[in-house]
Amino acid sequence: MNNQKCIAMLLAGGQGSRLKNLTVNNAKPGVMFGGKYRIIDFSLSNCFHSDIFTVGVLTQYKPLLLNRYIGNGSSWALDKIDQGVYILPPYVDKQGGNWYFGTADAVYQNLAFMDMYNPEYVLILSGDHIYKMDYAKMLKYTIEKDADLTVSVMEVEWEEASRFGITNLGEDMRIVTFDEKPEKPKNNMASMGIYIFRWSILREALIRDANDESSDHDFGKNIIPMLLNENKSIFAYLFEGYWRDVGTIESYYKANMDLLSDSKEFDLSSKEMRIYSNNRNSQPHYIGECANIDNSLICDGCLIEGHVTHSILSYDVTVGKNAVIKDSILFNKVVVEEGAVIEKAIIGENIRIEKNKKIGNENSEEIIVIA
Amino acid sequence: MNNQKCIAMLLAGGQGSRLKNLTVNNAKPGVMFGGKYRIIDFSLSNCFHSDIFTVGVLTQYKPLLLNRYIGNGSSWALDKIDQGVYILPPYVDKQGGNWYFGTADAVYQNLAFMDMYNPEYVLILSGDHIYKMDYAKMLKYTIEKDADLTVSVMEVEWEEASRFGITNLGEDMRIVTFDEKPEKPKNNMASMGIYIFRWSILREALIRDANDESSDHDFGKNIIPMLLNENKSIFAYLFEGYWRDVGTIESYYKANMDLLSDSKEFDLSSKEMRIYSNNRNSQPHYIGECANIDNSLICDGCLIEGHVTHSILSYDVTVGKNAVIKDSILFNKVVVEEGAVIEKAIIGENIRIEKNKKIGNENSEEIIVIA
Amino acid sequence: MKHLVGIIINSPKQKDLELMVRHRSIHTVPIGGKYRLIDFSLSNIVNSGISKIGVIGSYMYRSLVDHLGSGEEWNLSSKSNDLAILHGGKNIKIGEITRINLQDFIDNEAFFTKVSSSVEDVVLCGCNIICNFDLKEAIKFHRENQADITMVHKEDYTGELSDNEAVMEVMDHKVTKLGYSADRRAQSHNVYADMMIIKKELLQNIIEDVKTTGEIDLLDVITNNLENLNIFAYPIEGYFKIINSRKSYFDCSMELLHAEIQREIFHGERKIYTKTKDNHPAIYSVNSKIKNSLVASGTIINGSVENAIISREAIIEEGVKIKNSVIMQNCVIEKDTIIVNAILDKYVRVTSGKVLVGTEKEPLMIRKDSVI
Amino acid sequence: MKHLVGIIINSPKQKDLELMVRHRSIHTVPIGGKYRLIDFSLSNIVNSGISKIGVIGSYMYRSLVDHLGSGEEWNLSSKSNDLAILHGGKNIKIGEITRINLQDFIDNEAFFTKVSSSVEDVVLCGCNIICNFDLKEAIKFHRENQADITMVHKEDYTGELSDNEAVMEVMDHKVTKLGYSADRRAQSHNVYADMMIIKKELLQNIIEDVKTTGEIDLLDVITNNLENLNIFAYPIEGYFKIINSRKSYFDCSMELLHAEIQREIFHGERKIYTKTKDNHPAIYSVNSKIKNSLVASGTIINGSVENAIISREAIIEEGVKIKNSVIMQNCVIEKDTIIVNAILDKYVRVTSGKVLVGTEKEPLMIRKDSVI
Repeated sequence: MNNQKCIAMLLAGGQGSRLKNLTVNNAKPGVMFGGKYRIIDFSLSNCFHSDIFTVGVLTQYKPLLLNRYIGNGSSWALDKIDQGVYILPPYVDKQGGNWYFGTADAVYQNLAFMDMYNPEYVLILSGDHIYKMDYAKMLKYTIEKDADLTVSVMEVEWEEASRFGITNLGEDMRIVTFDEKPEKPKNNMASMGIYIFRWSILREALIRDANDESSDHDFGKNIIPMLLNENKSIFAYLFEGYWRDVGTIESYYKANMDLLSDSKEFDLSSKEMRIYSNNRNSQPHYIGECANIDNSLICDGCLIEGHVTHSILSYDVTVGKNAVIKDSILFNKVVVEEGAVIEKAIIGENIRIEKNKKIGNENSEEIIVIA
Repeated sequence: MNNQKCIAMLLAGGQGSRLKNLTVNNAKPGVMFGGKYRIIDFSLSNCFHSDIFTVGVLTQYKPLLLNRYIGNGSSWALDKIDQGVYILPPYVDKQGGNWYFGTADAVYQNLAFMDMYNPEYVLILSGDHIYKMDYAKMLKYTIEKDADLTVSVMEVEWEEASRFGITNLGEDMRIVTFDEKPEKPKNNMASMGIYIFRWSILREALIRDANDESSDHDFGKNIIPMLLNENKSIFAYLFEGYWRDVGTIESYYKANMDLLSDSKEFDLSSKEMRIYSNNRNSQPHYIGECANIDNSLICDGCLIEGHVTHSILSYDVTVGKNAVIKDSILFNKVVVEEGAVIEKAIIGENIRIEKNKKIGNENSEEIIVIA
Repeated sequence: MKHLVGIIINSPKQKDLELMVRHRSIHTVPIGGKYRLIDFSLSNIVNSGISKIGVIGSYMYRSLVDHLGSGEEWNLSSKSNDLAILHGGKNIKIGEITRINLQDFIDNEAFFTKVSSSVEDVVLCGCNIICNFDLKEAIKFHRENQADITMVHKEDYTGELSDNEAVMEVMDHKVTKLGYSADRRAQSHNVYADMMIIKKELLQNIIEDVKTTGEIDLLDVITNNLENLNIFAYPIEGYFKIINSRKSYFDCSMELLHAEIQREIFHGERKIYTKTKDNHPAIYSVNSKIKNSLVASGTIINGSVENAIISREAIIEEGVKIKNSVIMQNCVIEKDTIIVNAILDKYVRVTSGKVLVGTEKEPLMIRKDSVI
Repeated sequence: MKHLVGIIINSPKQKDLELMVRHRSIHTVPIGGKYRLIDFSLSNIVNSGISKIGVIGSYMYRSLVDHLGSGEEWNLSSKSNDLAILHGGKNIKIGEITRINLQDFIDNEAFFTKVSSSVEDVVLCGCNIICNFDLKEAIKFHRENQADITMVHKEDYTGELSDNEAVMEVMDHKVTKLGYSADRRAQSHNVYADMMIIKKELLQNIIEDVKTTGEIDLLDVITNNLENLNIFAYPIEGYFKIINSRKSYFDCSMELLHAEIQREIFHGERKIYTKTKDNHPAIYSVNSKIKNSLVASGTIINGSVENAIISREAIIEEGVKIKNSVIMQNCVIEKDTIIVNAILDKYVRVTSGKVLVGTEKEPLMIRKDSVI
C-alpha cells in the first residue's frame, strides 16, 4: 500500500446550502443527478478510469447516507486490496472536534491518511462537478513538466470569469499569477478546482498554512498564491470538454436538462469512461396503456401511466393516470397520483404528490424544489 | 431495511489507555489477539452466527485503521443488501463535535442510525470481549420473557465481583436491583455489559438520560437503574462459557495465554461458531532447519529459524537463528534478529528487535510492552 | 431458514427453445427485459430465507458463472460460501430424457457432504419456471405435515406441456398419481411445478440406491414409490409458467405486460433479483411513442413501441414500429423498420426499412448476433 | 497494462497425475500447503498489471469456480468484470494430445469479442507451472522486438518431460525449432515454459483459419509457421517447474522447502495470491518437533515433522513421525504413525500405528478421502 503513485482526496464537505432542501438529509455529493446517478458517481468513476484506486472522501455533513451509498467502493471497482474509497469525517479527539474550516484545512486534517499511503502525487477533487476526465493524462502531464503543482483549467465565457479562480499563464503553460474570483479578470482561463500536487510540496504547504492564523485555509485563496510566491513550478493543464459545477439549484437544474438537449453536450450513452453507480436491483420500468413519454430519462422500477415530457425520473417513480410531468426532475420513489401536474420542479425522494395537485409552472423563472 | 428484528450497537470507543502503547495507533477493538485475530473479530463473528447482520460500530479513537480493517464487513459475511457493518464516529456539526461522554451517550448520539433501521430490539455489545456467544438465543429468551431489557450475566469469582455490575435476581431471573461495582456485592452474578433492549424503551430512556445533566450517561450506572426504578420488565440471561474482558495489559496477556493452556478453556480449533477475520493473503509459514517450536500459535507468513516456546506469533513474523521467543506475543511483521531473546513481552506491529538484544524476563511479574 | 439447502437443477434440454439454448445453458436464457430464467427460482429460494444454494450448470457454464458471480446481487455472501455452482449435465443417455438427474448429485458429492451436516430438508427447483412464489409457506406446510416430499403443483395449467413435463393427480393434499405428460394414460393439466421439498435423509438414501438400482431420474424413483412414501402436494395459486418452447417463451413475455401479472411478479413484497449493470437510464427522444411495454435501462427509444419488451441497451431508431415483440439486450433496430410478433435474441441488428412479421401462434425468432 | 488480456489455458490431461485429477480439474490440484496450481499463473498475470483475465476450465468446474470466486483475492474487481471463467476442454479427439486447444477459444467467442476491442496482445499461460515470473519484463521485451509471438522458455530444464511438453531451439533470441519432447528428432532440454505473448490480430487470424485448416492446436500452427512469423524466445531465469506427474509434483514440493527457492517464490516483491480461509493459526503442542517444513493455518501439530508440507487444517497427532512428505488439507494423521516419502491427498485419514513409506523416486500417493 505504500508508495502508490497518486491518490485522490475528494472534497465532499460542504453542506451545499445553496442546493436548498435537497441536502436536508444528504450531503451534496450524495444528491441524485441524471436519474440514477448521484453527483459523486462522476468523480469516482473518473478515478477508476484513470487508474486511481485510492480515494479519501472528505465529508462532514450528514455522512450516514453517503457512507452507506459508497460502502467499500466496489460500485466503482475501487475495492482493490489495500486501496479503495475511505470516508474521512472530521476527526474528534479528547478536546472535541471541528468542522473543516476550508478546503485546505480539510485535507490538512487528514495528513495521517495520506501519510499512510505516502504517494508521490495527490490529486485534489471536488465532489460537486459533473464531467468525464482522465486524470491519468493530467498526471502524465504533471510528471512530464516535473511540476510541483498542476491546476486543471478551462476556457469559460468572459462574463463568467469573475466567478472563478483565474490563472494567468506564461509560456509553456506555466502559471504566473492566480486571481481568486477577480473583479476584473485578465483572461478567461478558469481553475476547475482540480489539482495535482507533488505530495512533499503539498504536505509542507498544508502544515505552514495550518499554522497561519490569518489564512482562510483555502486552496485557491491561500495555498496556490503561497506556492506561487515561492516560485514553485506550477503549470496549468488545459481541459476541453463538458464540465459543470452544480453547486446551485439553477446550475444543478440546468446540468440535468443538458442531458436531454439535442446537442448531447454530455452524452450518457457514450461507452467511453462509463459512469459507474451503486445500482439498485429494480425491475424494468413499465409503461401503461395510456402513457405518453418523450424527451425524457426514465430509470428502472418506474410505473408510468401518465404523461412525461422533457423530464428525468429516478428509480421506482410512480406516475398515475392523466398525471403530467413536464420540465421536471423526480427523485427515487416519488409517487405522483392521478391527475397531478408537475412543471419545472425538483421533487425529492419519497415525496407523494396528491391527486390533481398542481406544482410549478412551466413558464415561471423559478424552479420549485420540494423535499 | 426497515423493521429488522434486531440490530447491534458495538461500543468500540474507549482509547483503551490501560492497554498502554498497544493502542497508540489503533483503537482497542483493533488490537491483535490470538495471533491472526483482532479483538473486534470475536463480537462481529458472534453477530454473523447469531443472524444479526446490521452492526453499528461506535468508535472515536483512531478510527482510520479500524475503518480499513472492517471495510464493508464482508470478512464477517456482514455485507448483505441494506445491512452490514457501519463505523459511527462522533458526529461533528457546525458547532463542533464531542467525544462520546459515556456508553449511553455514544448510543444516544447515533439515534439517527437506529431510527433508519427502526428495529424491534437493539443489542448493545462491547468491543473488547473475547468469547463465543449466540445472541440469537438471548434474543429468543428476551422475546419469550417479553422483556424490556435483558442483561447477560455470568457467575464470577466472589473476590472479583466488586469489579462488575452485580445483578440481584428475583424469581424467574427477573432483575430486582443492580449494583454497579459494589464494594460489598450481595452475590456474584455479574453483568457482562451485553444488553438487549426493546428499541422503543431504549430510545425513550436515552433521550431522557441525555437531558439529565447529573447523569454520567452510562448504561450500568444510569440507564439500568433508571429503568429498574420505573419497574420496567428486566431479566437476566445466564451465560455459561468462556468470557474475558481484555481491557488491561494483564487480562489481555492472560487471555492470550489461555489459548495455549492444556485445558483449552477457549478452543480456537472448534468448528462451532468459527471466528471470522479479515484474512491476509500470506504464504504458509516456513520452519527452518534449526528451528524449535512448541506450545505456540504461529500464523501464515512467518519465517522461523530460532526457538519459539509458549508464544503467539502473528502474520509475517521473522525469527532469526538462535533467537529465543518465550511466553511472548509478537504482532504482525515483527522481526527478531539472530540471537535476540524475548521473554514475557508483547511486541507491537513492525517492531525490529536487534541482534542479541534481550527483552523481558520470564520470571518477572511485569509484562514488557514494546510498540 | 438454516437446516435447508436449495438446489437449482439443470433442466433437460428443451428442444423447442433450440435457437436460444445453442450458445448458452437454459439457466441464462434472457427474459423480461433484464432477467435470466434462473433469476426467478434463485430469488424465490433466497426470499424464503434459505442461504445455502447450489446451482447445477451444464458444460456451457461461462454465462452462468458470469451471471451469478459470488451471488452478492441475490444477497448471498461469498465469505460464508452461500452460493456454489456445481457441474452437471453430463452422463445423459442418448435419447432418454432425465427429468431430475441424480448423477448430478453424485458428481457433486463434495458439495453435499460439506453442507449437509445441519440440513434437514432440500428444496429442488427447476431453472426455467417463471413465478414469484412464497416458498416459505410451502416449507411450513411440508413440516407441519411431516411429509417425506412436498411437490408444488399448478392445477389447470394452461401453458404448453412438452413431453417431459410431469403431471399428477392429487387427493386430500397427497400425490396419488405421477407421470409424464407424454404418457397417454396421464391426461391431466395438473402439472408438477418443478419445485419440491424433500427430506435430506430420503434424498441421500435415494442417491445411495442409484448404485444398485441404476434408476437415475429422481422423478421416476418418486413415481415408483408413491405408495411407500408420504408425498404431499402444495398448490401454487399465482402466476406460473414453464418456459419450454418458443411459444411458451413468447406467451410468458406478453403475459408479463398484463398489469396484474406485472404487479404480482414485480411489485409485491418479494423481489426478483438479477445482476445489475451500469447502464444509463432509458433515453426517450422527442419522437418516441410507447405504450404497454417493459423497458430496461441503457435503452434508447426514438420510435414507436407497443406491447413489447425492450431489453437493456437496445436501440430503437426513428420511424421504427414494434408491436407484440421481445427485443433482447443490445439489439439495434435501425430506421423505419417494422417488427411484429417476433423474438430477437441478443445483439441482433435489423437494418433500416426491413419488415419482420410473425404470427401470435408462431412468433418469428431471430438468432443471436444475426444481421438482417 | 491495459491493451493486454491474459488467458490461462486448460492443460491436456496429465495422465501421470491421475489420482489427483480424477475429481478435479488440473487447475485446482493443491500444492505448497495452501495453494492450487492455478494460483501461480494467475498471480504472475495479475502482478504484471494485467486486469482482464480469462480462465478456461474443464467440464469439472465446481472446484475452479469455488476457488476463484469473483477474483477479489487476486485483486480483481467483480464490478469491472476483471475475471471470466470460460468453458473448455470438450471436443478433444480421442488419442490425440492437443497442447493449446483453439476450440476453447472458438467456444468462448463472446468473451473475446467483448474484451478485444482495446487489446493488442494476448498472454497465454498454462495452469500447471510453478514459478514467480516477472511477466512485465517479458511483455516489454515482446514489444521492443515487435514480435508476433514471444515464447517464454527454460533452458536446461532438469525436471521430467512428459511426451506432450514442447521443446525448442533458440538462436539470437529467436525460436528456430519447435517440437514435442516425444519426438526423437527434438532431443532438447530447452523447454517451452507454457507462457507466451501473442499479437491479438495474429491469434484472431489463426482462430479464423481453424475453420479451413482444421488445425486445432496452436502450438502446431506455430511450429508450421516458424519461418513466416517473427517468433522470439524469452528465457526464464529463476525457479520453474512443470507439474505433469507424481514425481514432478513431489520434487516441486520438496524444492519449495529449499531456503533459496522458498525465498524466491514467496518472499519476493511479487506475491502469490490464493483464496484465504478463516482458519486459526497453526497450533503447536508441547510435544511438537519440526524442522525444514512449510505449515499452513488451521493445522494442529503434536508430532514430529521434517522436510514436509503440512496443509491447511491437517491434524498431526502425538507420536507421529512425518518426513519428506506432502500432507494435504484436512488430513488426519493419528497417533504413532510413520509417513515417509508420501503424498496424501485431501481428507486422508491414517489410523494410528500405520507405517507408510515410499521412495524418493516413487513416492507413495494416497487418494483423496481414503482411510488407511
